[in-house]
Amino acid sequence: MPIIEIVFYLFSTVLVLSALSVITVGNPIHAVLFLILSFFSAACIWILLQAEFLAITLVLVYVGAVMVLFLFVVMMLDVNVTSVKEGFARYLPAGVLVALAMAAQLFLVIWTRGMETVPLPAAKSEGYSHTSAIGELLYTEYLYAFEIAAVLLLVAIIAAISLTHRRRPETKYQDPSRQVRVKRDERLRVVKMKSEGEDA
Amino acid sequence: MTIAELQLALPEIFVLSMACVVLLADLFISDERRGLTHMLAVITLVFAAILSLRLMMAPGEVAYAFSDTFIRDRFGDVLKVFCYVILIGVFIYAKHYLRQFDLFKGEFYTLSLFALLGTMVLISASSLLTVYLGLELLTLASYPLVALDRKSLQGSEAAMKYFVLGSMASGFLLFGMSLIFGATGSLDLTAVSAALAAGMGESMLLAVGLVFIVLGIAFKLGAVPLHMWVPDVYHGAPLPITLFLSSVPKLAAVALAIRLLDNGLIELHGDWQGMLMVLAALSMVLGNVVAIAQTNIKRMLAYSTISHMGFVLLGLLPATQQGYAAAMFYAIVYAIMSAGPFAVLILLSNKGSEADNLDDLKGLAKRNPWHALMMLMLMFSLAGVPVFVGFFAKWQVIAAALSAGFTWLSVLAVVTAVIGAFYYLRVVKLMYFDEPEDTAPVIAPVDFRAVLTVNGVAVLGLGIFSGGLISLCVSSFV
Amino acid sequence: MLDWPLLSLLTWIPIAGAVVVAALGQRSPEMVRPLALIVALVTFGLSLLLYVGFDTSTAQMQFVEKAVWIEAFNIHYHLGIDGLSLPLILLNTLICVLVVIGGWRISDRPHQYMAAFLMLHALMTGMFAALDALLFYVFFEAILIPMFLIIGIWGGPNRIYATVKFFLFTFFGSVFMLIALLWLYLDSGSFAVADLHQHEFGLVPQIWVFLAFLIAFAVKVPMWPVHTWLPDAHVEAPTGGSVVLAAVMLKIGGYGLVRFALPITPDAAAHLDWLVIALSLIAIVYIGFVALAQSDMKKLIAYSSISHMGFATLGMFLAFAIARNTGEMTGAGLGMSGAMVQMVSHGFISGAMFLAVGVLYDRVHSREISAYGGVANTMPWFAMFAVLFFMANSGLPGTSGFVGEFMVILAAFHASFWFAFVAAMTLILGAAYSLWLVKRVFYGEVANDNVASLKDLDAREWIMLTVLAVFTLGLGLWPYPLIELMEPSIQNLVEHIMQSKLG
Amino acid sequence: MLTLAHFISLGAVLFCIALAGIFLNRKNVLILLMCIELMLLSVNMNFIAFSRFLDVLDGQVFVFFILTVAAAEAAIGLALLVVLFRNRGSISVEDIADLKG
Amino acid sequence: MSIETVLLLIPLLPLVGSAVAGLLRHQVGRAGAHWITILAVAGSTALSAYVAWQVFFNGLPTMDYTVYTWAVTDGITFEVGFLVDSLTALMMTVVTFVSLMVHIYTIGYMHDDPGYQRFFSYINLFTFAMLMLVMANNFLQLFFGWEAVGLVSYLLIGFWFKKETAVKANLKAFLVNRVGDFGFLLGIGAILVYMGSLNYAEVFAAVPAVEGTTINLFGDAQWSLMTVICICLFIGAMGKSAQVPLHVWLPDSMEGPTPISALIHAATMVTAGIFMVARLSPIFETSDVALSFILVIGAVTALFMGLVGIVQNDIKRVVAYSTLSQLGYMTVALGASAYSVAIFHLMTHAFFKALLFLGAGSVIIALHHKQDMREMGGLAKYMPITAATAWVGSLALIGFPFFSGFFSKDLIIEAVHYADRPGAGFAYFAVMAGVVITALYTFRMLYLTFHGPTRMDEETRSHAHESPWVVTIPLILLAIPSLAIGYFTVEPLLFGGALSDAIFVREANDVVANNLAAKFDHGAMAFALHGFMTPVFWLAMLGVGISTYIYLFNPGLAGSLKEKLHLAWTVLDRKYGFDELWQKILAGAGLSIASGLSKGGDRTVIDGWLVNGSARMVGRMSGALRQLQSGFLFHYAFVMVVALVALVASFVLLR
Repeated sequence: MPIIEIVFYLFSTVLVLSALSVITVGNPIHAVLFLILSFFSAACIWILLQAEFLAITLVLVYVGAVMVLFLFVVMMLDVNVTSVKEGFARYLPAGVLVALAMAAQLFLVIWTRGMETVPLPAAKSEGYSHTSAIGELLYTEYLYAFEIAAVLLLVAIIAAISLTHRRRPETKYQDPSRQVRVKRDERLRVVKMKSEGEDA
Repeated sequence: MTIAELQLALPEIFVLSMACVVLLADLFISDERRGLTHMLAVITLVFAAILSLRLMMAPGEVAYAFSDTFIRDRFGDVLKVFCYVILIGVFIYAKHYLRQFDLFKGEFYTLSLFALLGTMVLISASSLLTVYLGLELLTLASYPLVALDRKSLQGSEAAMKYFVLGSMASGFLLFGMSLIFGATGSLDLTAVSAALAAGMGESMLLAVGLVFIVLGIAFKLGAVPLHMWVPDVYHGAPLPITLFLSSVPKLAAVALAIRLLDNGLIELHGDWQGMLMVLAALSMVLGNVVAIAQTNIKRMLAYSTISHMGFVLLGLLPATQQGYAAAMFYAIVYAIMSAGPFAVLILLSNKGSEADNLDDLKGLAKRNPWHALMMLMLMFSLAGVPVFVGFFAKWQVIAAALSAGFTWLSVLAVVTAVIGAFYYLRVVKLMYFDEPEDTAPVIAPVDFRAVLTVNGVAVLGLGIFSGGLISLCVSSFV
Repeated sequence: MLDWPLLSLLTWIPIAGAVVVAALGQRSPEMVRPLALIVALVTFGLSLLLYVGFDTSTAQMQFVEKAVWIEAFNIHYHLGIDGLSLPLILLNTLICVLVVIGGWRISDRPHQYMAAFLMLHALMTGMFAALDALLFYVFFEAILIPMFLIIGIWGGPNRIYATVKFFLFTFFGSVFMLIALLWLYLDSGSFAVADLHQHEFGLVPQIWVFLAFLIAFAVKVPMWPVHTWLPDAHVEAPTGGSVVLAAVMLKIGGYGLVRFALPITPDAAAHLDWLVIALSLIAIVYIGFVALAQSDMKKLIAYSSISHMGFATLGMFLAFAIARNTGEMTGAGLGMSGAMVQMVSHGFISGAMFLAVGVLYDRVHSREISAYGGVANTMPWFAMFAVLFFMANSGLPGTSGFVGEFMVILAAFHASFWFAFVAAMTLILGAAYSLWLVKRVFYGEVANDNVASLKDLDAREWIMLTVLAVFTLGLGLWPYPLIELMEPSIQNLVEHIMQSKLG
Repeated sequence: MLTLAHFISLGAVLFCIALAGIFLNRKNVLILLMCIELMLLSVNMNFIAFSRFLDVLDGQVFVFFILTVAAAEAAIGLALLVVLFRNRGSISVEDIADLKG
Repeated sequence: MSIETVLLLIPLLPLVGSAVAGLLRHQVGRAGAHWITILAVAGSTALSAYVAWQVFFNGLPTMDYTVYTWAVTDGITFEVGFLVDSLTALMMTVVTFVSLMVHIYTIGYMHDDPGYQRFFSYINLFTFAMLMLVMANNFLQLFFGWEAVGLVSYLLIGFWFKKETAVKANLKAFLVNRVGDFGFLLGIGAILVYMGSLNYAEVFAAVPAVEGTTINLFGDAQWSLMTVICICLFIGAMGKSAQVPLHVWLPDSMEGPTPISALIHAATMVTAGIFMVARLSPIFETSDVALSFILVIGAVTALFMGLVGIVQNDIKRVVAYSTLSQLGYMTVALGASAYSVAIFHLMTHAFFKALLFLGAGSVIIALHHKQDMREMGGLAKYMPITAATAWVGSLALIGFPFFSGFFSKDLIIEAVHYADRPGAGFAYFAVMAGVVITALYTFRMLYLTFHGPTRMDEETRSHAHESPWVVTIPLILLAIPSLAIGYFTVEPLLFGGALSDAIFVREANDVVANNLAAKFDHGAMAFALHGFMTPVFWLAMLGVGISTYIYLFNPGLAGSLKEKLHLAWTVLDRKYGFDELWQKILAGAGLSIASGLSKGGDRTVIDGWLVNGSARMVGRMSGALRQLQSGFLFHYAFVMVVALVALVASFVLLR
């Protein structure tokens, strides 16, 4: 079979597996790494689809920035590794069932309604650059959208700052208004935990 | 892009630049003089309103810009104007609260203004892309607002739930868009609907895509079964934010629905009508029934919102101009009606503790007859009792549903309305028939009182003279 | 002078008055009562102008006012009266005056009390005058709000339950009418009552529309079995509230039937008249018995109201049965006017009886029959009035209570001997529960210290009871003027409902 | 040979995995955020595939914007996460259930 | 003064008097009250006399005219109007005269009663109502008067409203009357429906047209319309005129003051039923079935109520039961189509029974409101006038020749004798037996009260004396007609055709003209003398003898007889258990139905299950659905996804 298909199947297998492990592995750090892997393989598949620009962007922006941000947060919060998998199995059947149902239906649509017959179009001619094509679109047709995207990022900045920026992080200070405002359920938090007796 | 195109987008541009101005200015304003930010924001809205009114499109007039990703029509303009006006009220209500809970920070105003901008973009979006971006702008600005009080457990929990579910919903929406795009090969709504009209695209694929899109819309509206974020977010968010969420975003959601379903997917009307029917029925029933069991008034109002959104869906069902007008009318009226109760709650929350329990309303009629009267009118309006405007909203959407032949649905609607009346009456009962627990008189700043009065009188005035608003909405869809 | 927009004035003057009174209450409480009284009197005076200027020779709408309200839906602010609505409006304005006088002693938030009542009466006037279906509905529903507050704020111990029950019951009924009206609008393109009267549509939709109307108005009347809100509401409501409720609000249901259900869906009515007739007869007998078992005066009177309103509904629907059984129309009009007269007279009598109970309640603060006995010893004049009104309630000839029942029973005989037979049971039942109450409350030895210390009527109560007594007797001895007022409209109505719309 | 269906199915599978991830995860909100990223990825996959097979470039443009938005979303999401953690010292999904009923 | 004015004044005078005396009771004072009212009644008495004189002697033609239009609807005209003919005139005179007597008498009887003015107001009002009744020219007004007199009787029986027995009695009276009115109203309804009018004249004119009509009430059994109408109407009469089984209220009504027992429950109101039937003779004449019914009912009443009278000890009750039995006689006469005789007896009875009641009242005054005959006796020597008048009354009652009662009663018996319709035989026996009974209880009363040993305690006897003149005058004035009126009026009234303009009798039924006239061709004197030979007379004498033997010569016998005939005595003493029937069974059943419907129907089913039940159900639903909102993010997400899957499925799988 042609190389292109091998590549496709290879990477899509990796993609799917890594995606699966993202949601199954216990350790968030591993999860992030798997996510990176899946993004990477996705990028490769996109290149098959002649979306080089996006592929690169994906790797740069995501693997380079966003995922690092994720990692950073994980490290910062250092949630205990073991607890993550608890109770996973209990809900597995139902979850899997629904997910499979979803997938099955989508497949039914995808594989019976003509899509399976559409072949991969011929590659673009030599010297054709998607990057410039996209660039053109971006700065002509979708300029308006482009501006909005800019605003969006601005909002994200503001939001992130306003949420996390603390004036004097190191000093501990009281907040009277909050003490007054404290509610019953804030005073006391009920936590489920094993009793001494039965441990195993 | 030409100057003419920019002129079409003038309100958006104005709001954007002012938002940035507010953002910058706020950096240099000390906490004591935060009032300036407030003033600035309000002024922004006032001028934006004037602007939109001046540029208001005539009935039937439509203009596109930015290679058809942007649309200006009367519907959009009217909706925008109401967004500004309502937001002014929200700001003034909010100030009182923010001061007391020392949350009086610039972010509130900048973020709300950006959310407004998102709404505006959404309202005049004419391409799947702009729809998505507007929506995201709105939601991304709202998430941090919900967590405005960073130290509040409930606030952060609500924000996180809102965020996760919201992103999921936009994921749905996007997936649907991708399928639609795949079927029609275009992002431009007009082009999409043209393509569909031309019989392009495989029906099943479209249908599945439609399902995803409708669910995305349903989430924004907060319609059952995608409503579950609503009570928690309303409950967890600080009062002014709840107030905000129940006002502008609802208008945005209606715009979203109309833009996508009517401008874009009208050809699939047969498919989405059935879905909306189910959603409407579920929302009206569940919203009204569950609200009865609530003791926390914010949650109660959240559920009432759900039911009201069910009514809005009734208006969308028939996909007729009259129906859209009804839905639009309902949404606007709802935004106005729902603002008042939160305002009264803000009024009752004194330094430190939010008044979000039903019992906090006890004997309000004795503590402050005037505000009690306003609340009374708002409650009866929400319950859909004449002469208040809520009634006129209800009968219009019901008429719409009837005209589309959904008799049983209309019957269900009115029955749930009766059930719903019960918990609104309970509020009146608490205010008027019960004795107050603390008899301290309730006092509010002048501007607050003024707005609340306007708000209360509006539901009466708009009811008695509902002709104007109705014809305004009708004229938006010719 | 008669080119004033009288109906609008009648509707809006009290509303304006209510606003002023409510506003005034804070600053100068002493002004509240006189002002309210003036407003009520002015309104009553104006309503008399209606009577003067009314042309009794025609069934046409008179004093018509029309202005566009919601042009998008072709809805108008459209007022006008005919022989069916005028008497009820007069009744309403009169009762308004009495209620204001009756509420003179209210101490808790009197300004809101007066305002609520003025508002209530204004809305009812508007409702009786409305010629646009949606306008009618707006008034019809809006009435609930002041009443809800009146019972809820100034009511008895169990007022919350009562008032919520009252509100939801009525609300539940009326929403179906809303759907019916909207359906009619979509079908006929108009909300104007006149157009709907002429609008022709098929039997099946007619039946649905009719049932919708029936639910709405049956709750108001109230007809068995949707009557249980009434006793509770009456028992808990303050005296004024009970008076209005019995005297005017119950008439809304009957009025609605003759204004909407019958003329708009005559064929459905003809198909389902058996239902209404059966319910009415059940009401007359069943409720009569239930009234007999009451130990609470207000409850007893409330039940007697239900039973008497049974005559109103019976009389309205006899026309069809007559036409079917005899093939001719004689007696149809008799039943109809009997029904209308019954409604008006019941307004006076029940109002008077509730006032009477109020007189006792103000003094002893109990509505239990067992708390009284031998009242006639200490309050002879009051006893005289009471006996008069309870006799009227039991349909004594010479009092208004007789007229309506007499006519309806005669008409019932036209339809069937057995209708008349069952209806006539009220002669016995009505007398039984009315006079048994009189015996237990007014006759016998002085029962207890409360009764022993009773003071007889004061001037205020004298006025109220005398006015009502005059009307009760006057209407009983000479109903001619009233019937003359209604006759053309009634004949017109009967002819209208006898023409099938199925074509 | 490869057809459109292959790529779309890939997207679909990713989508379902993401969904499953969201409602299976009980312990760690962070995973939820990742699942959302996955979901967006699947959508991107669709868009790119479509735009390739239909030979319409707009799809790719859309993906470009989705990536932008996703980045912003991630930022805000993580910020919220931090706030949440500061308030409760835990990011376990089961623990954030004060608001209910 | 035109005759219309006169006729209008006759009822209005008492009405005004009543209003003044009642509403201005404090202003006019006691004397004022009785003067005003008495003058009013005197006025209308005089005017009635004038009218009667015009009618009987100046041949005033029958007047039938409308006073005012009550209502016009649906083509029917309801009017208030007067019909004045011989019958009306006669009744007016009797009513007003007896009423006047009672008014005067009352001054004495109610002398120290706190409700003095109220009483006069009431009896004046009664006079008005009764006059409206007898003067009516249509059924509406008839019914008005009918109920109005019922109202006043209600008020007057309960006049001493402190007395529990009194207020029980008046409630009972009103309700039992309502049962009658129930039938009466249905009759009126039938008349309006089938004859299209309520005006006597028009109705009578319409009778022949509908005579053959039949209606079916149950299934398809055809009933003669006229029979139904007549029986319905007569049920009304049974209520008012206390015919078995609707008689139970009359004895109890004796709880009221004696003057009204005389006026209302003996002389006038209770005879309204008789009057009504006579007035409507054209209708009743059309139904032999109805007449037989009337005949039998009357006979039963006449005989069995008389029997009860024997065992009564309360003097007023004896008179009351005698009234019942006399009403029975009148009814029998009606049943025999001898309407004029019935009216004749009505008149004579009005006088002598009023006399007897007032006499009894006089005795009661003397004994300070003791009414038990066992504590009387030998009163004749203390109160001669009363005793004498009582004798007159009694002789009239037993129908002793030449006394007014003789003529009327004898003729009734004769009429029944000649009547040939089902039940006549029984009726004849009943009335004959009744004669004995009447004599028996009448003289028992006389002896126990006025003669034989006195059984009063000392201080009562010490106060026993003749009543004041206001009491005795009426007695005397009533004694005169009781003695003589029969003799003078029997011929003109019955055979002179004085009533013929008012009463219609079918040729075949007309016993008066066909048979009695023959026995009467020698005039009243001869008839009276012949009366001594008739079996009726000897039967009466038999009764007199028995009671004389028992109660005058060996009083012990009564007791021993009571022992011997214990069963019979109990039955009579318990009044055949009619009271129990009404109170325990019917009223009791009604009340239990009432509470059953109230508790079971209204409170449990409708309110409990339907109304509050649905509210509860919604509440439960609310609580249950609420649990869905678990607060867990993954649940929410799960729901969203499930919704997604479901909707997609609805397209993918269901298409």
